[in-house]
Parts: sequence; structure tokens; C-alpha cells
Amino acid sequence: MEQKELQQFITIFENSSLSEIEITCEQYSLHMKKPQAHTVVPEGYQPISHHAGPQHIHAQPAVKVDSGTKTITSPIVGTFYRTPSPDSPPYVEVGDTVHKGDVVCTLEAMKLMNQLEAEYDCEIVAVLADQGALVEFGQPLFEVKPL
Amino acid sequence: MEQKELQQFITIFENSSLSEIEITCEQYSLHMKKPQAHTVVPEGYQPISHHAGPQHIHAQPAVKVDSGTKTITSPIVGTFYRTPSPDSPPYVEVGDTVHKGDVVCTLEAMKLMNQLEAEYDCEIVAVLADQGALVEFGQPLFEVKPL
Amino acid sequence: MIRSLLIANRGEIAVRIIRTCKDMGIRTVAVYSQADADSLHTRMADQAICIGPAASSESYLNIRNIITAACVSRCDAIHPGVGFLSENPKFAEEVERAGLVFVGPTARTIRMLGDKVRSRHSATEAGVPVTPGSMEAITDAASAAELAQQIGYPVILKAAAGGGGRGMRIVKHAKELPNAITVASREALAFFSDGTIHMEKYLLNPRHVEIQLLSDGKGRVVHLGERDCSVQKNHQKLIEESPSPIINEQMRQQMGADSVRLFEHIGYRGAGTIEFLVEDGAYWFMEVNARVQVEHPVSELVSGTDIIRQQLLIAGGKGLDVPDEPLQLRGHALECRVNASTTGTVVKFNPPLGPGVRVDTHLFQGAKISPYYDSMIAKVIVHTPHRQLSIDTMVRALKEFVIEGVDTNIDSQIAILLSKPFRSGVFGTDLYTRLFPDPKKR
Amino acid sequence: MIRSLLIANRGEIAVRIIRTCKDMGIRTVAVYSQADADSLHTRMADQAICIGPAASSESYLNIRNIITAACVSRCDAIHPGVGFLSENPKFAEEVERAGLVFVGPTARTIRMLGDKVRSRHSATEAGVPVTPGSMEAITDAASAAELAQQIGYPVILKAAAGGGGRGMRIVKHAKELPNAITVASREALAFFSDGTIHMEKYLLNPRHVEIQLLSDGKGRVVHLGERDCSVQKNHQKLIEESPSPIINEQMRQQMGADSVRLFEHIGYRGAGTIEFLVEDGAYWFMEVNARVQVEHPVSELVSGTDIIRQQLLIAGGKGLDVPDEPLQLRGHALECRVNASTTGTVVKFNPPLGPGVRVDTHLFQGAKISPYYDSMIAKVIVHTPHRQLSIDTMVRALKEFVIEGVDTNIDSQIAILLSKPFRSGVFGTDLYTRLFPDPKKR
Repeated sequence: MEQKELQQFITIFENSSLSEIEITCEQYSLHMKKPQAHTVVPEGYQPISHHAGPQHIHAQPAVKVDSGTKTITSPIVGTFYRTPSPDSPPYVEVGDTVHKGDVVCTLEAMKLMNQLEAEYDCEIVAVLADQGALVEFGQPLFEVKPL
Repeated sequence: MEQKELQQFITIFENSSLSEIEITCEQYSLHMKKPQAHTVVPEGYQPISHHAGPQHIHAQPAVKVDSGTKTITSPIVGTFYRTPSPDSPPYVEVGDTVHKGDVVCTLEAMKLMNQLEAEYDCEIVAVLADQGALVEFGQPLFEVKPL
Repeated sequence: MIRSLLIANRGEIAVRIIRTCKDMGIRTVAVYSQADADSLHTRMADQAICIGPAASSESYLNIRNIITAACVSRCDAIHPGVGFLSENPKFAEEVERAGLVFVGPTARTIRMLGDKVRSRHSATEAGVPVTPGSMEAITDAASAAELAQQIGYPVILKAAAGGGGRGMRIVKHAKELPNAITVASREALAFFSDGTIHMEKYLLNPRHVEIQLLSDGKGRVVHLGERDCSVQKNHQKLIEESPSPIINEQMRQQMGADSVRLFEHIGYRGAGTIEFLVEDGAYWFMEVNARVQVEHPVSELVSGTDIIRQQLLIAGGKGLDVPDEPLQLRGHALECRVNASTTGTVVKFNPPLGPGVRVDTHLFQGAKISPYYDSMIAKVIVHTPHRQLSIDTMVRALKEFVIEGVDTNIDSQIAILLSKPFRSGVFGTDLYTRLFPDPKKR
Repeated sequence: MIRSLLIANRGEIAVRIIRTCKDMGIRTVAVYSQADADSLHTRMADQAICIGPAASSESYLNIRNIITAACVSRCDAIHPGVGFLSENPKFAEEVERAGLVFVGPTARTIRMLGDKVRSRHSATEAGVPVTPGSMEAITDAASAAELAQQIGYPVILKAAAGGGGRGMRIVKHAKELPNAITVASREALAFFSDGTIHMEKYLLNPRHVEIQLLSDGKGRVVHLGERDCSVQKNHQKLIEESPSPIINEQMRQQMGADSVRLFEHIGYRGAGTIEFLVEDGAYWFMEVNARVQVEHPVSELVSGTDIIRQQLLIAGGKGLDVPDEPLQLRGHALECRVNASTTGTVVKFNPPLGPGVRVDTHLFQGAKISPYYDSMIAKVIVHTPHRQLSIDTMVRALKEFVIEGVDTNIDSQIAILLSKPFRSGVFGTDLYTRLFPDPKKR
């Protein structure tokens, strides 16, 4: 890495809103950090330092502010199915328009098949959960664009 | 990495607002960090929160930078006496000029009377310990002005 | 054998259960409400599943979500902890119906013991003394008045399905009785969906003493001695100890034998506690807690037994791991509950350490104390050769304990420990009120 | 009776002694070097006095400053802790000359036991087996060669005044002997100002087992069972446990009785340990540690006894507080030493908590690990019903332990605990070398 290059990188970093940066190339790796603004963040407990962490699947905020889309989240703990039965087509596909009351998926809980209905007219932008996966309370299942 | 290159890198880093930098190349790895101006001092243990704290008498720094005076500190743990015996006048008073080798006080330790001598010519500016008091190792006993 | 356990609880008890699971090589699945996403039990478990919003009724009491979480995460068993669903027979039933092991007694046992009238019947059948009074539900004011006359005022009315002071009324004079019956019954109906009440002799200032038991459910029952839980504030236990300073060896033997006989009689399975009231050298059966209790660590220390481990061994069909000879109890153990009196974030946390001290807690630097759940944030337990030393060691430990960011009851706990009546060992359940009289009531 | 105690030590042992003093209502005075001004023992004590600069030789080994500090701060007694001045007979003498109580044996006892040849004589007089070999100092190469022939190679040469591997030489063949004597003697002279050496049979892979004793100095001696300290790295103990997995009840009884007899014979006062080597079902006296030891907590847990408290009771003339009947040992206790391998500031510190776990440490968030002193920064001790459970509980505790800012040996301790030979209980003092062979020596 050349002097000039480094100076440029630092200037770029200084003018950014980042607090830290790490660059790794075949030739070099670069790690930069800005002094902290003085917040004393109380550090959390991390008791399992020698161990793989727990498999957290945190529920995401229900509204994505940046794109105008919303998410449909799971109201229960269950197993997520896109299809009414193994050999059926999915209730909905990306790009589909669904109306209020249309079933979008099945959530199995204690052998009961709970059909989740759309609460408003919308377009399916993305499917966020995997077929047959465990979904938690509050977990985003679909990204949708309200109509 | 060459000296000149390193010097340049250091100068660049010093002139930047960064607090830390790490560079790794095939030839070398470099990690720089600035002393933190606003160090987030990790807060200490205060186990006796419901209780009077311990009676700490911390040794003071030996040189008072602001006034050009110095301190004579205790080289041992002992009891501080300004006088050679109960009915004698003090070895030294504020304003006295003492010469190298003059006794300035007695420090009693294990029934031995240790006479502390001045290590250089000086004027006594202040007496910092009380008659008969416990003095710790390194505790300031006199503030003096070297002559 | 249990290989994978879902812990249907939160806070210190969930953390405590997870620790024993780690010792036993059992995989753990935590469940949490959205308010507990960053809490210690969700961090320590091998897997953590969100089961609902902050309100307990929709999360930690949500039977369907909890059981589904256990099934989907391939658990063999569910430990209910204390509180929440731990004494809910319907939950125990649903857990077993889903093909999972419920770590606790059978639903039938829980249901029977939850009914105060039926549990008193069982005690009497097993030859365990019960407080003088009604063995039957109160049906009409006239027969109730007759009964009260017989056992002598004051009497206490209690909800058959109740607990925690709800549906309770102390009656000092005959003329107050009819109205008290109406009110207590209505309150019982409101809180427990069951208006059944019964009547007992009211003891003015009894000691609260309980026997810890373990039963393999196949006929083997052992007791781990007694706990004295007489230091209470509004019926909430604050300080517990074992052995009790007012129980002599003869009474201990007798209470222990009575308790073992009752558990044998009802075919109890798992860990459980029989609560007694003690006054003037006599004791009376009060109720059975069909679960592990908050204060179980004091018995663990004097008996050298991990009660959670025994629960899991029993539930896994491995029976008890306690020696055949009568269990030796050693020394004296004392527990202080540390409760938060405000909510907020813990900005500094230094637990007491060193000889004789155990701390069970879900706190850490950065932990959030939310208003949704129980205010207990830590238990400090000490174990020493004798009571006076336990008290002094507890004072040392509590003074070492640093919790900043929320207010706690540590200072008032120290005041109790240092008080003359507590140190003497001679006091009743009114100790707290005597030490901290409510100025408004003066 | 001791009302005010100066602790002539630092680190975890100073903190541990202060805690017991608080439990006993004894005022504490800490001493500290300038490097330790902010350390935990200076913060926890009621008073703290700076006794010198960082170097131990001018602070923690500065007899005059320590005794003066005790006198001026009006202490009754001095506890030397472990290491530093704890086995220095001159210090014990000076403490008593200053009118203070030395918490430990008499200077005469310390001096006698510090001489390996004299202490072996005492053991033989008391009928305690010693390793075959020299009972006398080696005077010339010719008689040494004869003796070596008699006891059989390999033999080991040891400094009479020594310890910690210095002045030691293992001799495998007769031809190496003369040179080894010269070198060992010169090394002994350099390190201990005493060139006296003696010879013993060298055991190839023995176990290191020791008996913990308490004696009131008036004829009453009790033992608290044995500790197995066979897991060592360069003669430094890493893991200790009680009971030992290779000692049966008969051997325990015999070693205990032998140890008690030796302490009675020499009129020992205070807490002390007799170290033995064990191989093929036989044991041999090695030496007496005339002080409390780092690994004392494992004996505290199995015996239910606070050894520091007993030391203070004995030193204060109150005798032992242990029951008259033979002491019951309960369960299994295991200790892991946590050592720092780098220096620096501890930026994050979360000790393990919960059932069965005790932590003795001087660490806290912000503590500085300086290069001047011992690298041990914490001890984790667990107590459970049996060895396998102790190992699993220790693994859980070590995995919970968060120390950031300095490197530690926690990972290698976990590796030892999980290793097959350690779990089997069948291994010798070479375990560490077998698990972590030095690549350079291959």
C-alpha cells in the first residue's frame, strides 16, 4: 500500500460517518477506528464465550421504514407451510396480489393447522420463512406492499 | 518496511483524527493506537457500598509540577515525629533552610528511631504530616524548595 | 432419559435450571417474551424461542405456544420452573398429551393438591395434623357460625383454590362472619374462578416451616429437612433458612416422617414441599407446593443435593440419586431474596463471591428490569457451620453486592439480619411489620 | 482473641482472608505495594497501608515495613497468607517479638520443617513412611554413590532448604552422580544460601496427594481428608481435588492417622499440610507446608469448614471449632487455578455463579494484572456429590467465566477436564506433558 493511498483511505474514512473500518486485500489488510464520542455503553454479559451462541431468531420490526413495505409476522409459535398440503401449490407467490382475508400460509401448532389470513390488500414482495421451519412469535413471514 | 516509510505512516496517523490503526501486508503488519484522551475509565469495584470506605492515604506524586517545589517522601512505614524527643523543639520549621545531610524528622519503626536526612539543600515550604501520625511508604512529609 | 429440555420460565429460576442442565449434558431451549429478548436465560440456553409479547398471559402463560416451541425444537421434556404454569394441571396434561415429559407431579396430583379442602382431607387420611376447622367447603352461614364457635375465634376463611392472600378473610367476632363469607367467596370466584371457601383456626403469630421432599414416584420418598420461611412481607417470603432455629430434633423427625407418609399416601412424584404452621411446639399442615420453590437452595446446601438435578433424574425415569442411609444435613444455610423496587437498566453489577456464598441471578451489567414480571432479581444463599455465622456471612455478602441502576431491598434485608429478634431466632411471621411499621397505620 | 488483623499478602488470598475476617467481625488492615494501590484487597480492607514499591523484595517481603504497619495501625495479629513471608521463620519471630500474634506455627516449627532433612527425620520418628534414601545431608561423592546403589537408580537430589524444582537433579546412572551433586549443591547455595542436599528414590510418575490438618497447638489435631494435586505444569499445581480418585478408604484412614501422629509428635500449631507421593498403592512423606495452601478451598467444601476461620480461632487462643466426632467428608470438590498469560487491564469480568460454584479472586472490571507478581488471578471451585459431576460442573463454570483484557489458561484447563485420562482418574504428575507435549522437545 502506498502512502498516498493510505492518506486517501483515511480521508475517506474521516469524512464518513463510520466509527471503524477493516479492509483486507490480497496485498494488505487495513483496520481503522475513530475515537468514541464518550458514550459509556454498559457491556452486556456474554457468558458463553467458549461456545457457539444460542440460535436466536429475533423478531424484526414490523415496518421497514425505508421502502414503504411492511411485514406480516407470525402471531404464534409454529411450523411454517407455504402450501395447504404437501402436493399443493403455495398459497401465494412473490408478485401475487392478495386481498384482505386471503390465506397466505399455514402455521402448524400442536397438530392444528392455523391458516394465516392477510389483514389488508397487498402485494407479496418476498417470502421470509422457509417451508417447514420453526417460526417464533413475531417473526416476519412475508414482506408485502400494501395496496 | 523501511524506517522512512514507518515515520511517514506515523506522521500521517498522528495528523489524523484516528485513535487506532492496523495495517497488515505481505511484508509486515502495523498496528497503531493513540493514548485515549477521554479514556473511559472502567469503574472500580466498590464492594463496601453500605459502609464507610477504607482509610486510604495514597502517596502523592513526588514533584508538584505547578510551583517548582518538591516533596520529601517517606522511604519507610513508620510514625512521624518532627522533634527528636517529646520536649525538644522541631528539627525544622517552615521557612528554615536545610542543607544536604541535615535531619528533618524522625520516623519510628519497630522501636527504632530513623532520622530522615535531606538529600539536597532546600527551604522548608510546608510540613505535610502530623506529629505522631502513621506515614506510609512514599507519603509526602515536607514540601520543599530546592536551593 | 431427558436429552433436551424446554424451560417454560424466565429470570433467575430459568438460569438456574439451565446451569444444572449444562452440568448434566442436557440441551436447553429457552422461551422468552419480547420484553426478555436480551435476558440472561435466552443468552445462556442452547436455543431460544420467542413465544409472545411482554404480557405473561400471552407469553409465559401461553400453553399452546410453549408446547409448540418444545415440539418444534425437538425437546423431550418441559420444566415449568416456579410460578407461571408450574402448578397448572391443564398445562401438565397438555404437555403429556403432546408426548412430552412434564418435570413435576402428574396433572391429577396437581389438581388434587390445588384444592385446599381435598388436600387437607389427604393430610388427615395420612395422619398429618391439620389446623382445627373445616375439612369441608362452607355451604351456608349457619353451619359456618356453628363451626367457628366450635374452633374458637379468630378464624380465617380461605379460597379452596387460592393462594397469596387472595380470597382470605380473618374473622374475629361472630357478627362479622356472614359478611366475610360473602366477600371471601366472591373474591375467590373472581381470582380463581371457584368460589369455594373453607374455614380454619387463625394462628396469631405462627412460624412458617416447610419440609422439602423428593419422591421417585415409585414408592421411594426422602425429605431434605425443613426450611423456616417466617420472615415475610405481605405474605411474600423474604428470608429463608435451614434448619429452623425453633425446631428441635424430635419435632424435625416427626414432621419429616409425617411429610414422607403423606407423599407416600398420595403417590406423589418429583420434588415438592409441605408447608406447616408452627406455634407453641405444635405444627399443622397448611398446603403442598407441587413444584420446586424459590427457596430450594437452602435445602440443597444443607443436604448436599441439587434438587433440580433430582427433578430431572426422576422425570427421566432414573430415580433418585441420594444415598440409602438417612440423609445427613450439614451446617446452616440462609437465603435472602433481593427484590428490585424500581425498574430500569443495571449499569453496574458485582455479585458477592468467596467462601460460603452462592448467588442465583439473571442479572448482568446491562440487564433490563422490566415492570412486567416478578420483582425478585437475585437470591444470595450462604452456607456455614451455624446460624450466627450464616447471618454474619450474609451481611458480608449483601454489603459486597453492587447493583446500580435500580433500587433494591438490600438495605432493609441487612436491617432484618442485624435486628435483635431475627438474630435471637425467636419471632413470628409478624417480624417485618414489627421492624418496619407502616407509619400510615400508626 | 483477635480484633484487628494485618494481612501481609496480596491478590486472591488477601481478599479471601478479608472476607472471613468480615464474617468474624475482625477489623482488617491491608498492606500494598505502589503497583497494587487500586487492587481489590486494598479496597475491601477497613484500612490499607502502602509498604513499598512494586518489587516484592521491597514491599511484600519487607518485614520491617509490614510489622511497623501492623503496630502503628493497632493490629493484634498478622496473617501471612501463602507465599511471600508465610514460611519465613525470621518473620514469624519478628512478629512475635513486636508483641503481635503470628497466624501460623511457631518460628521453631517453621524452621525445622523448612529443612528437608530434619523434617524427614521427624516423619521417621513419628512412624510415617519416607521415600527410600538419604536421611542425612550428602557429604561426599563416595558415600552418595554407595547410597544410590543401595536404593537403586533413578534417584533425585534435592536442596534441603529448597522447593519449586530449584536445586533438584534426577540421576539415572552412576556415572552422572558426581557431577549432579556438584551442580545441585551449587544451585541450592545460589537460591537458598544453603548448599545442603539430600538424595531420594526418584518415582517416575507418582501421584501428589496431601493431607490437610488443623491443630490447636495444645494436643488436638484433626485432619480434613486428602487433596489430590497431581495435575501440574512445571511443578506448579493446576487442578486439585478431594477426595482423590486413587485413594481408597483404608489408605485414607492410614494416611490421615500417620499425618495426625506426625503433627502431634512435632507439637504443630495451626493449619498445615503434609504432602505425600503415592505410587502403586504405597505412599511416602515428602514435606510439610507450614501454612494455608492455595488449594485449601476443596477441603473446606468437603469438610464444611472454613480453614482461615480455624486459623484465626487457633491463633486467637480459642481452639478449634470442629465437632468432637470424626469429621464427615461430603461429596467431591474440584479446584481449577485460572492463570493470566499476559498482563494488562481487565476490561470485562463476569464470574461464573449458581449452584455448586465458588469463585475466589481479586479481579474486577478495571483491575490491572501487573508483571510483578504471581500469575494466578482466580480460583474456581465446585462441590457436587461425585467426581464426574464435579468435572462437568467445572466445565460449565469455566465456560461461563468471562475475563477480557488478558489471556488466561481457561481453555487449556477445559481441555484437561475433558481429556480421557483426567476423567478416568488414572494418571500421574506427567498428565500435563502428555496432553500438551512441547513440540520443541519432540
